[in-house]
Amino acid sequence: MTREIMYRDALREAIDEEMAANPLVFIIGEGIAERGGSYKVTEGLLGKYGPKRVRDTPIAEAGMIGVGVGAAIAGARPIVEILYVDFAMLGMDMLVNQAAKFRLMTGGNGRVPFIMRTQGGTGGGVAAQHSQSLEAMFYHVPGLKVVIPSQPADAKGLLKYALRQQDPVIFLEHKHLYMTKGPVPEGELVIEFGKADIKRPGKDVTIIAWSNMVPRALEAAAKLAEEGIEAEVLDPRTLVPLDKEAILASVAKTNRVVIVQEAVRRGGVASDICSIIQEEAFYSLDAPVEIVAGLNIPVPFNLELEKASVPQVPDIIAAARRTLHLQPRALAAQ
Amino acid sequence: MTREIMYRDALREAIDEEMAANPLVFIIGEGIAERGGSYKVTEGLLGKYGPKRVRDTPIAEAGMIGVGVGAAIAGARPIVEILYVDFAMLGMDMLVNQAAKFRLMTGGNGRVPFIMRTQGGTGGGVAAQHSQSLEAMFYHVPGLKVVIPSQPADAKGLLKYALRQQDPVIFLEHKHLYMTKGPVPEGELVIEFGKADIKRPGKDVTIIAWSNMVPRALEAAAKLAEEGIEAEVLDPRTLVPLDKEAILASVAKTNRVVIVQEAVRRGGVASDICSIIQEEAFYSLDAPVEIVAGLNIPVPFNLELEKASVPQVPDIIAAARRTLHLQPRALAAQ
Amino acid sequence: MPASAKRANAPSAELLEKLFRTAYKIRVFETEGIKLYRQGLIRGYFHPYLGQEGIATGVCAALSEGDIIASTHRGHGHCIAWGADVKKMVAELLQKESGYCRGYGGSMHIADISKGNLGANGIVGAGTPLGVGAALANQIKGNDAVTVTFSSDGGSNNGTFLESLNLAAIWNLSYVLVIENNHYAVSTRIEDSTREPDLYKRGLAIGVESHQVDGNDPLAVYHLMRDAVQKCREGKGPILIEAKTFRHMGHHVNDPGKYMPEKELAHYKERDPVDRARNALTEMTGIDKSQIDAIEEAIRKEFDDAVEFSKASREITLAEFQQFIDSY
Amino acid sequence: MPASAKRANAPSAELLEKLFRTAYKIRVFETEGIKLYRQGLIRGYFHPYLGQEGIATGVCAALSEGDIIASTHRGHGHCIAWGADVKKMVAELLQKESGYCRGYGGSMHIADISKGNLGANGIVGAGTPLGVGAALANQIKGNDAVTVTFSSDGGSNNGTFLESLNLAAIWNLSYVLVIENNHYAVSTRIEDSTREPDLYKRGLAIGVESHQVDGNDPLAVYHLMRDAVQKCREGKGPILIEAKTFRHMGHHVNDPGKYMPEKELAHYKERDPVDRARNALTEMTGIDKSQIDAIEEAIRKEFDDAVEFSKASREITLAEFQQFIDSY
Ligand SMILES: Cc1ncc(C[n+]2csc(CCOP(=O)(O)OP(=O)(O)O)c2C)c(N)n1
Ligand SMILES: Cc1ncc(C[n+]2csc(CCOP(=O)(O)OP(=O)(O)O)c2C)c(N)n1
Ligand SMILES: [Mg+2]
Ligand SMILES: [Mg+2]
Repeated sequence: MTREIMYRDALREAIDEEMAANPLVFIIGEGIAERGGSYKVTEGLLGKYGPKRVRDTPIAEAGMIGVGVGAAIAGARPIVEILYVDFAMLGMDMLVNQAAKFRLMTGGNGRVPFIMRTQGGTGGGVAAQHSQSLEAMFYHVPGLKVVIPSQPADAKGLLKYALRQQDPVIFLEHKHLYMTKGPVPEGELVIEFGKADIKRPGKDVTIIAWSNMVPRALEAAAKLAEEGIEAEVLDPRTLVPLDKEAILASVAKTNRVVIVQEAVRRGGVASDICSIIQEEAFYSLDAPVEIVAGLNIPVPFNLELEKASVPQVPDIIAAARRTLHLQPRALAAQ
Repeated sequence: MTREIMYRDALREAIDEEMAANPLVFIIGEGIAERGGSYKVTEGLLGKYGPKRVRDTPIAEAGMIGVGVGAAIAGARPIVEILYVDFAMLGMDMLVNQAAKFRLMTGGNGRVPFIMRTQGGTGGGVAAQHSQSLEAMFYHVPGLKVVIPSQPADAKGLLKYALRQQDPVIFLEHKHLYMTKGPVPEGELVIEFGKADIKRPGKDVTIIAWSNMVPRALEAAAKLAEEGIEAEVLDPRTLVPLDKEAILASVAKTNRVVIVQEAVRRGGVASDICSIIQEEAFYSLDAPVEIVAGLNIPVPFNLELEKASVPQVPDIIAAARRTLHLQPRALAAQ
Repeated sequence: MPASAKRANAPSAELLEKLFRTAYKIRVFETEGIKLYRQGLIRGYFHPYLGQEGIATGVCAALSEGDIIASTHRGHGHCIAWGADVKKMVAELLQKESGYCRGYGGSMHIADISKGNLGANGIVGAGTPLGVGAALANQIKGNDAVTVTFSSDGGSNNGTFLESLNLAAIWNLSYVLVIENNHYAVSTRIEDSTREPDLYKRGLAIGVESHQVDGNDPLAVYHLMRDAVQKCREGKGPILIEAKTFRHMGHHVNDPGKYMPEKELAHYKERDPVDRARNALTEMTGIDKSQIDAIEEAIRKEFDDAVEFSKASREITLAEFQQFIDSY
Repeated sequence: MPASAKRANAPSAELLEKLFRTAYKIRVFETEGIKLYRQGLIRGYFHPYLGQEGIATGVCAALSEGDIIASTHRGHGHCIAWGADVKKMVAELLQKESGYCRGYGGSMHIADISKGNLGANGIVGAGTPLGVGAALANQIKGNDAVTVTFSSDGGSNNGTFLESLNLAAIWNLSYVLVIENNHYAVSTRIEDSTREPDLYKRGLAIGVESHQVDGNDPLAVYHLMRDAVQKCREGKGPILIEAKTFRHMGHHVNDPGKYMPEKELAHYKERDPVDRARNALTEMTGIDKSQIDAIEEAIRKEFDDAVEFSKASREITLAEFQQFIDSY
């Protein structure tokens, strides 16, 4: 049986089920216990699992992340919730220099089953320090897995998988997605890392998108369909590991690609996916890969400017049309 | 008149001249005063400018960087030396959320003439936490300038320019370069950001490289010349701003590109430059852009493995030959 | 030594009026600002300073032109106490071009560099290193300016508190760190965040002169701060001041603050810093009620004018935004 | 209360011998290791623990199986005191496959997770949050294990010192933070890094029971640590111990350490922790010189064997490396 539930409830189910199954799973974060978290993901868990396994922390992101990494090294299964991905910058040393490197530095003997859950993206005028999409920062660090679900079922299945594997995971949610609904099967749901999902099949152009860009890509695809253009929307779901095979298979079919990311254009994950496609599918491309991305500027407070600084549905449509040579290339957003 | 001096001496000249010219320039770091710095860049400056402007700090990278950013906002011209770029991860919040965003958040009224000097790259078994090349981390953050000189003259001219402009600069040196020599003109030398330098002209293939990959690219180009292949070696010198025009002009001439970076392949700056080239010069490419990069793994201690994990001259030669279809494409390092 | 023991002379009428004006202006700004928020005119975060007015008021009254302040996410009060133009503040909240940050910043980022206000901050604790840096800049410049960071109980758990205050100490910077201990970080009690809720002790541990004061008493804050400023100008900085206080409502406009015990809230409301500023003014100067009314009226009018001004202002255009991007 | 006042009973001969064996083994490892370095057999960083042996020796003697340690960039001593296999340590320094980290880690990263050694660390101060995390893991598991982080004076200036020790405190973790205050961070004096060189006060400021001890006295360290461990097991953690000590040479093998005042160095060398361990053993047990010689000889042989073993070991192949990458 499949129900429609919210993204945040799907996340809670994943945590709840894994906490029930494994006494080593615990969660720490700011306001996650008593208050149930700013996005209500952890609501009710304190009552169910008690203050030993569901803990509020002071405002100390570097410490929380570091302590989480240490706990993971010592064999527990921490979930550290960081309120905004922006604040993860405070704990970068622990992520980059400890969590990601420990396995290599110990010659493979040490493992770090650590999860940092956090959320990013623009949303309603929270301005430059609360609106970033920073997946590229983690993507570049060998040893970190980067998970970025766009739909409730993915969120649940991937978080459950994360809680069973052995490497540090950066689990990136999106502030706009928490209250979106989607079908989630009842019962056990575990989704392996590295498996892209075709959110809509098509043959004319491949649109690669993740997180909150997936609903926008789907909306664009629906509009394109009205013009007779069948866009395939591919959601990698995990950026590390990346399902290169699925991407290349789609490109082999469509010969045209649009990559959509909310993160700023310069040095984003889209660029890297583009580089892989041009490296491995150069001769099957009928047009340059189009990247639709955030502008190279911090996100402004003003709502109109905020909107202008990240990809909107018409931007995706225009890019898709360009790959089909139906629209001249304008200066790309960069 | 032009002399041959070492990279580290060129850096010191830049700091010395600007400190002499501007009483607001000062430098803080670990062991930079009494001891003259781990790489001797700041030797002699304490004696010349005194302990007010040349200060040793405790081991507190986040604090040092934050204090530097604050000093810049308040109108001074700090240079904060961070011993290894790896340690800059401790100060990422101050770089990403403060330095880079301040100008935007203040509507353009606030400026942050802050410089973080640091060094990266592999070198002699210093292992995973002291060997990273992290330019991509800064490159992705709008508001940060990223400067990465490969030769003494560039180091001097760019550092002097950095000390006169208004934005936060991440100034990335390389542990292998400090003792390399090169011609540096006597007297005033200021190099504007955003101007690539052709380190060797050629017409058959463009090799884009920076930092310690430039000497390797030049060595590769010399060997390729023996086979009759004329490689053009382009050093962007600053990654932000990036001299797109120079890159596209070179590509228009050669129709073939190799990008070399010491940083890990996944999500590196090379991917982004590749994405720009394929976006803007798609129809002039005769072969896929080749990326020669570090392996997607932390750098091991073992010297043979360390060497294997970053690009060597033969890797660059092979990639260039592949763009000329003189060598079959092997699995790229990724 | 308690602040009171140091009072060299009785407060002047001028000072008392200034304290009241400032505290009341903050009160009006926040109370009316919340209404604008509820009308949908303000978006994003809005963290009211209601209940904490005594601190910004007392601290800034002890500062002079040329001094510098750095603030928190709860920054309106500091901004006003530091003499900001209410018009430009409201315009910023309404994302208008005439705002302090031309609508790019919003509540959490209002700054006025030209006047030495380094701004509010969305990263809890970040104002401490930034403020220490500004103090360092002043030492490099060789002037006697004092820099103050307003921080929070939460902010003192950010590691840069230790790192940067320690730098201020070893360099004897002219710097005052004011910790507004309002007992909560959102819904988390200070007692759940540390075993030692007297936060000034963290300064003592690294050799920094540190004090505690009733943050709801603007005059006490002023006197302690005046001494701190003087010491700083004499090269005896840095100094830490922990000011105990309490919010009058939830963490932000949309937080009902149910976790705040009613009795405790009542206790602090009885010690309302705006009332205390008003009472001090009337009791110590004998000023009459009509004069107080006139002051209040003028301040309310100033706010109303600011709203009108802001509503009439335009927003940044996309073309201007593009220009900004091109220069970034 | 000074550690001595708590000594319930005189140290056993077994303990005294253990202390001496450990301290001497570290001394040999470092002295001989430096020779290998100078022969070019070891590359990268090598930070000798010479002069600080008393701390690791005393601390680890008070721990039991199941306990956990986390260490610093100067980690050989902790590793040995925690019972590491010298063979695998030397092999690691020689970048061999038979090393603790199969040659991937080197001096700054030797770890043995299976035995509860979370490893050395190239980031000064990083062991503190990692150790607190391990203590948290033990609390979650519900066992009574104690976790110890060896840290340094320099490490106590990293902000995570405050952040993570505070977490350990509010959660009453079974955790001991041992600060080895050797008065220097490379060439920078502790007095130039803080106004308050008694670092244990930083623990007091956040409500953590904190002590100071002569780090060159292995027995004093042991007794203090024994009490700390007991308190931790009773749920009265965390505890901070500052152990004062001094290096016998420069920061790393290639640092001549000229900045260390001769007189001060001589003072500490007179209080050599290895000599003190040896003297304690001979004086308190009456063991004769030949027995001491036999112990020393056996330890030296163990090291020589380790070198032989390591030299004969192979390095990781590129194919194995590729496999590792594919799984990473
Ligand atoms: C580094 C960081 N972590 C978390 C947050 C989210 N946050 C915003 S305000 C706040 C509570 C702040 O409490 P406190 O510092 O005591 O200041 P107060 O709100 O009481 O004035 C939190 C957790 C943030 N803005 N920055
Ligand atoms: C975060 C960080 N900053 C700087 C360094 C470079 N470094 C390595 S050891 C050292 C000095 C350490 O002094 P201390 O912490 O007192 O330990 P000790 O060497 O005295 O044992 C420094 C600065 C580092 N490894 N990590
Ligand atoms: Mg608070
Ligand atoms: Mg030391």
